[in-house]
Amino acid sequence: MRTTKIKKVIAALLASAAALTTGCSSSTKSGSVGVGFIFVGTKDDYGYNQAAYEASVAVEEHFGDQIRVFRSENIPETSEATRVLEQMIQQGATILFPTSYGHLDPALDAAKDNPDCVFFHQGGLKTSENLGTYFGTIWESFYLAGISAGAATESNKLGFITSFAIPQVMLNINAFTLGAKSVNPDVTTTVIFTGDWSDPALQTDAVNSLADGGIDVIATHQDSTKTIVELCESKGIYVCGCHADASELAPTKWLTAPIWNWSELFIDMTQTALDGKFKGSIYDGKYRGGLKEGVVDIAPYGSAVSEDVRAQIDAVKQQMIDGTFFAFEGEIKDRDGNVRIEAGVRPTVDELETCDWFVEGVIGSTD
Amino acid sequence: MSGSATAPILETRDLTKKFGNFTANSGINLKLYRSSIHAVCGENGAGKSTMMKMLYGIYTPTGGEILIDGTSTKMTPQKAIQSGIGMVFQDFRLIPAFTAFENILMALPKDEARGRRKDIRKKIIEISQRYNIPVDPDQYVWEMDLGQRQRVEIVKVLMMSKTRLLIFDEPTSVLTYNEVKAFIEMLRKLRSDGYSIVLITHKLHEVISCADVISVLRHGVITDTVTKEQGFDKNTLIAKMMGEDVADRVMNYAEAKRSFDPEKAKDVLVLKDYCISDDHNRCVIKDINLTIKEGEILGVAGISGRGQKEFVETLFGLRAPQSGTLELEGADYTHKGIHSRIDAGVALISEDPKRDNVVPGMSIYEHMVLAGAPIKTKGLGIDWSIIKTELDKSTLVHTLGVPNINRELETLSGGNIQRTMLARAILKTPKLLLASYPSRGLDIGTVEIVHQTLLELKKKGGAIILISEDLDELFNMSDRLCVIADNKVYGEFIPEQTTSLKIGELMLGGHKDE
Amino acid sequence: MSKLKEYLKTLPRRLGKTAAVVGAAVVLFAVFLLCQGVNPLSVYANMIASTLGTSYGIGQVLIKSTPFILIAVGTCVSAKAGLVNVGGEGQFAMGALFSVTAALFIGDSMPSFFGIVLMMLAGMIGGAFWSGLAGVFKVKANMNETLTTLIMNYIAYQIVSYFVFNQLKDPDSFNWPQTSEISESLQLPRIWGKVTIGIVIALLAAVLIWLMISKSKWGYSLRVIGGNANAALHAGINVQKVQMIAMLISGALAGFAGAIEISGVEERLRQTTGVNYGYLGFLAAWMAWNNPATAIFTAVVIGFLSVAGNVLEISSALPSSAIQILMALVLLAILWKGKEKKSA
Amino acid sequence: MIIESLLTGAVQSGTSVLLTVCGETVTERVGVINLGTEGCMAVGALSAYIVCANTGSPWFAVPVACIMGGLMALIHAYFVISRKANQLATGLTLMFLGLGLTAFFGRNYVSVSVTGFTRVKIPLLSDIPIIGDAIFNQDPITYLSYLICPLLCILIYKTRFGLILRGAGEDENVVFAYGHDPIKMRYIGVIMGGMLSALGGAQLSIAYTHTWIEGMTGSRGVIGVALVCIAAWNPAKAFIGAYIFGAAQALQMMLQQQGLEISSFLLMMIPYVLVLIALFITSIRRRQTMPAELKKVFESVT
Repeated sequence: MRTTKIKKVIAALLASAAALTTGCSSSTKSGSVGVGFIFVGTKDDYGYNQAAYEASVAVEEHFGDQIRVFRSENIPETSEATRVLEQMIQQGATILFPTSYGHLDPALDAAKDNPDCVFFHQGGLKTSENLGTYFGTIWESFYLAGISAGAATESNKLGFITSFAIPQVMLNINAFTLGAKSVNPDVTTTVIFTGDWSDPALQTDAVNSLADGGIDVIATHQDSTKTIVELCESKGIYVCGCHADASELAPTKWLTAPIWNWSELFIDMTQTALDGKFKGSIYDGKYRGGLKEGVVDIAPYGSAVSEDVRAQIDAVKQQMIDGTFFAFEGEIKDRDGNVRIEAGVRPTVDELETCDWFVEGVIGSTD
Repeated sequence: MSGSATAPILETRDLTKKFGNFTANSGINLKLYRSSIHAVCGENGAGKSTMMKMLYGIYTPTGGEILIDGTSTKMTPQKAIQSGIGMVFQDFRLIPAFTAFENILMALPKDEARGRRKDIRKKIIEISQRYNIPVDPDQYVWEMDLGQRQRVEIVKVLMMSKTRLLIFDEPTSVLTYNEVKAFIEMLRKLRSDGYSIVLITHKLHEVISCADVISVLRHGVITDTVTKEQGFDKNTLIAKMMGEDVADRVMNYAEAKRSFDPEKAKDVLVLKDYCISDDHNRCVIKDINLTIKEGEILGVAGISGRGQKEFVETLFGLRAPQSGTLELEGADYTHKGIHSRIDAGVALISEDPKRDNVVPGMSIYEHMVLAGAPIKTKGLGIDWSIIKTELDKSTLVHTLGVPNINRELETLSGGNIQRTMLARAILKTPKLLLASYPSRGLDIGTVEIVHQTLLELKKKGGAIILISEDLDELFNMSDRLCVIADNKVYGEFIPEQTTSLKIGELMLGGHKDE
Repeated sequence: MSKLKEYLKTLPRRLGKTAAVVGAAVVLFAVFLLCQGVNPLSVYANMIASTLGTSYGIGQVLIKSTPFILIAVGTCVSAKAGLVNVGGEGQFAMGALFSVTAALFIGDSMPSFFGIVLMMLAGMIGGAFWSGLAGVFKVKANMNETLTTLIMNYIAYQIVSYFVFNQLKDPDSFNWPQTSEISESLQLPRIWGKVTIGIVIALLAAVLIWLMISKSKWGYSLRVIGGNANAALHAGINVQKVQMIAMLISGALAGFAGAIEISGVEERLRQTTGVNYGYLGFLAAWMAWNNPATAIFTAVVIGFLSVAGNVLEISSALPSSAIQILMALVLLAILWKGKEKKSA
Repeated sequence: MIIESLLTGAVQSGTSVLLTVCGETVTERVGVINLGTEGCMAVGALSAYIVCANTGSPWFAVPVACIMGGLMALIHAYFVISRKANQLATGLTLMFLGLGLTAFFGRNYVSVSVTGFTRVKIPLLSDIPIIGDAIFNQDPITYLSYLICPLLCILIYKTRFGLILRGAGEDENVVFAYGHDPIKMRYIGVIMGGMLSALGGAQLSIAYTHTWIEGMTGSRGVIGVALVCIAAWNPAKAFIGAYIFGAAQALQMMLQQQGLEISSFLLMMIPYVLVLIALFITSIRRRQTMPAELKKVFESVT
């Protein structure tokens, strides 16, 4: 008797589940186009992911009812990313933004199986039929920040706190150091890898340790740099932030920070895809936007940056926008003295973004 | 001298306890008075523990009532403590990781524990001096032997100022011959100070000298209550405890002993300059030189905790000796593992089967193949059905009264676990049996079966090392005797040529200062 | 026999109880969703529909459950020997590292079958090596295996990172820290959609282990040790040896899971491959009171929750932490049942 | 100089771990293991941060953090004591729950700044060479931790309450037989553990880094559980493991700062390898200090 009762319950449950399922799938068939974003970290990380997230909000606001936005955060750079992209596609997404470099291969897998969808991958160097990549030349901003650091230092010792020695990071360290050396040839940059993108306690340890080493300017490539900025202010160390303007946390020691401005780009990419014009557009391939396109910039200067230095940086920035100056134009040697970039050569995107070496003046392990 | 005129401190009326269909106690009527020693005697399984647990409020009776000072009371341990009932448990309620002092402090009721620690310590010393119960307050319980632990337990109960009734559960099972004497002395002193004492025991002969009242418990019922004035007759009481059938049988130990001829028998175990250390790497017994022959029983006497455990463990291979050699039938086994010793025919009856042998969740037959019955394999698996039928056919399993082999061993009583372990050890007719306290905690009937089984093994040529504190047992069973005391092995002695007094003195040799 | 009957008779009632508690957790989470302004019914329906309602979803659940099953069963083996192995995480990572190294070394040089077998073996060796270390610490230095395996997880993560950033870095991935893709001949054959034979292997392994524990002579000694190590010692069982072997098997299974993940799912090793799989597998085992058969079920539940969780996030627009909260609530509900009292 | 900064690093990054170790010590002393300290820590870190951000008072944040951590531990206590659920599995689940809840409710606080506690220099004492600055130029929660360790020792070893607490972790039957309530003692022990872990979390968020970000506890709670064994279940020894761990984290940064070009991954192993070594040293002494009821947790595996 008991079993029949249970059978009934199960049947009822199944029936209701089926009803809900059909009800739900009908709701997904609304006319709007799905746009999916996946982030490697949390969208509130006060850094890399938040920059991309804010752009996704901008996209949502710009297109309104025309689109439906799906977001998924903390997606590891493994086949999990493929799955989440595919789950989004099943929910109706046709335009997808995998926003971390490591999402590239998983996204390529998903792109292969879903030829009708368009993928915009952030930072990748591989493309496919329906997957284009975009990125910002954030190293330009790091170069500019480097100038401010080189001008500010008295000990000629700069510090750089980051997580792992990946190409993007190493490129930025090089740019930062080159920028500093352009105004102060004697500087060195000591790099500390914390093994984490946003562990505040490790960041604190790193700042303390750099301070002990007599370093008087610290730059970072981390998400959530609040801890570092605040601590630098209290320790009397100049600081370059990252991803966000945090000048109010360090009123006297703030220099500047490389920042992202993805919104315009994201809206334009989405529009291109919505219009069905992805093929052959500038985004079908490897698109790189920089200071000129407004994709990257630097945060407002802090009071610690003197008028002279501001003028100097602004001048370099203008040259970069005009294309008359290119930070990585050769000849550039690595710290072992090998010529990495021949004199007068401006390296390609691929050459730059595969950086696995440090320029002269960088102290730190390359792995 | 039995508290005549006064009202009883505690009285039970038709106390009954049932576990499911099984009646453990029924119609228990007891009256416990001031300044009297009331012994409750019975075999194991007679229902003594159940009765005592009801008195202390651990079990709730299914029938009858308990009256304290004439008022019916629903007992709980807290209530018992408040009413002045103190209990000295058989498996002491002590925390090994604590010192004696800490254990006592924890046990004291809140108002009594509030005093200054110095005063409490002083009181401990006072009590231990008054009743001659030596206790070192700062010694950790894990460092103590069973006798010392019992003394802590007793001091603990006496420390509670309300205590006026003490219940002892099998108190002498952990004590040696000489310690029992001191214990009885202490009981007398307690009685003269007005305490009421309940002794629960199966060792009738030990309490007969001091008891005021003896009740006999059999099959959960009090069959007889005799007062001192009426006069105790040991044999009648034993007969009442065990039932007529068993009491009539008299073991013939002497006959079994004659079967052993030291001249003809081969050496089984030879120890040369053997030194044994304990867990803390201290030498506990040194320079042992012993030989045990086929068909011989070597009795080892000694106060518990003098290295017997380490001695047996080293012989069995659980522990490496500090130095010296061990030979089994002429081959050097000093550094061989347990497994090869078992293969060579060594078996062990542990002093604590619950700790050393019982695997929770496993049935009796699953235990039997552990170092006992051979494992029959079927493919890669074990053929349990063959093992079960073989066990069913075994006469040994039946004579020893091993319960249904499908039951989980964990759920059996201590006595039944002991029987099962004995059956397991004897099943494959070991060449050398190490028997640690094989009859501890067993009733007379079972003890006799154990002895018979051992003697049978002896007849078949098995050598036995019998470790025991019971001098009667040792004198009856052993062909030769030795004593562990003072980090040495004394002996050997031929039982017929020595006296229990001499052995008892030797046993004490190790701690004259106490 | 009567045990089985008893088990079957009480099964519906016990399952019903669990279902009721899990239901309570689901309702609790629904309230949470409501507070966040999300319609729980549509979210739940969507979760179920897109995981159990489509063959793709079911396939994904199976794929996701595969490593959990293997790690859970491995945890059971060591637990039966009285050892708490929390090191599935590190053993998985080392298995993945060893197998990917083997795969990159083998390349196309041999027939697919042998290549895959070698790769799996390498994974098992990797996992067994890592758990074996903990086993040696336990046996030789009496170090608590729970703590050593736990700490060694972190060390394994750093080792994997080191190799991924250095020797094994893929030359074709523009210096991005990941290994090269393994050769196509070394990828596990697919049986249904994206599902590879990995799940079949995992289930087979689970059944084999279950048989081994409950039926074999070795499994018997294992259970004796787990029940009372002292008793095993007294029975002449070489406790240290059996525990060591159990630890090796346990690690080998976790390493095996790593190899299957590389060969069947990921096709390359990254820093974050399989992060948290070890802990989830451990949870699956301990929720099942280390019964390999039940552990399969709990592992699949965790696999389902992982896959359905992403749908939850996508369709509710809540942060991903909502998945973690839901998963923890459901797991607590399963745990709420506590240990079933044995009828003594 | 190097020794000074190592010491400072040890105390600074070790304090949160130290408090967790103390908390877990109390928990394990009553015979319960809580692998979920990480979750309690995270909850403590976040709730302290929220209170601090909204009221501006770190002193008000501390008790709130403790209460919230205690509530988390209460979940553990209820499951493992009253429901007899498996301790290891429940603890692990609690860790996920704590991390999930804090990530969820903390997401609006990532960009918020707080004043929190700052380092307070104690005159004279902080001038002691080498150790002065490391020990006596710290934040108030660190000073609190200097008090908590000895107080815990007194509570556990010198009071009758502590005796019964430890008794519950050694043999609950004995404790029960003398009219105490082992269940109550266990609840108290587990909740105290959660509160102390949460205090450790609060130190991390409002005293040490002045930041909230999800996952900021970074496995410190998990390591804390391992360090209890190294401290031999004695709060007086808790600082050894915790400060070694803290010093190792500082050391790893220092070596990089010194320009030592060893792979950072190998350097990041240092703290864990050191913990392993410390465990090795304490284990070979074979001291039987693990509470007996806790041993049962590891033994009753099926």
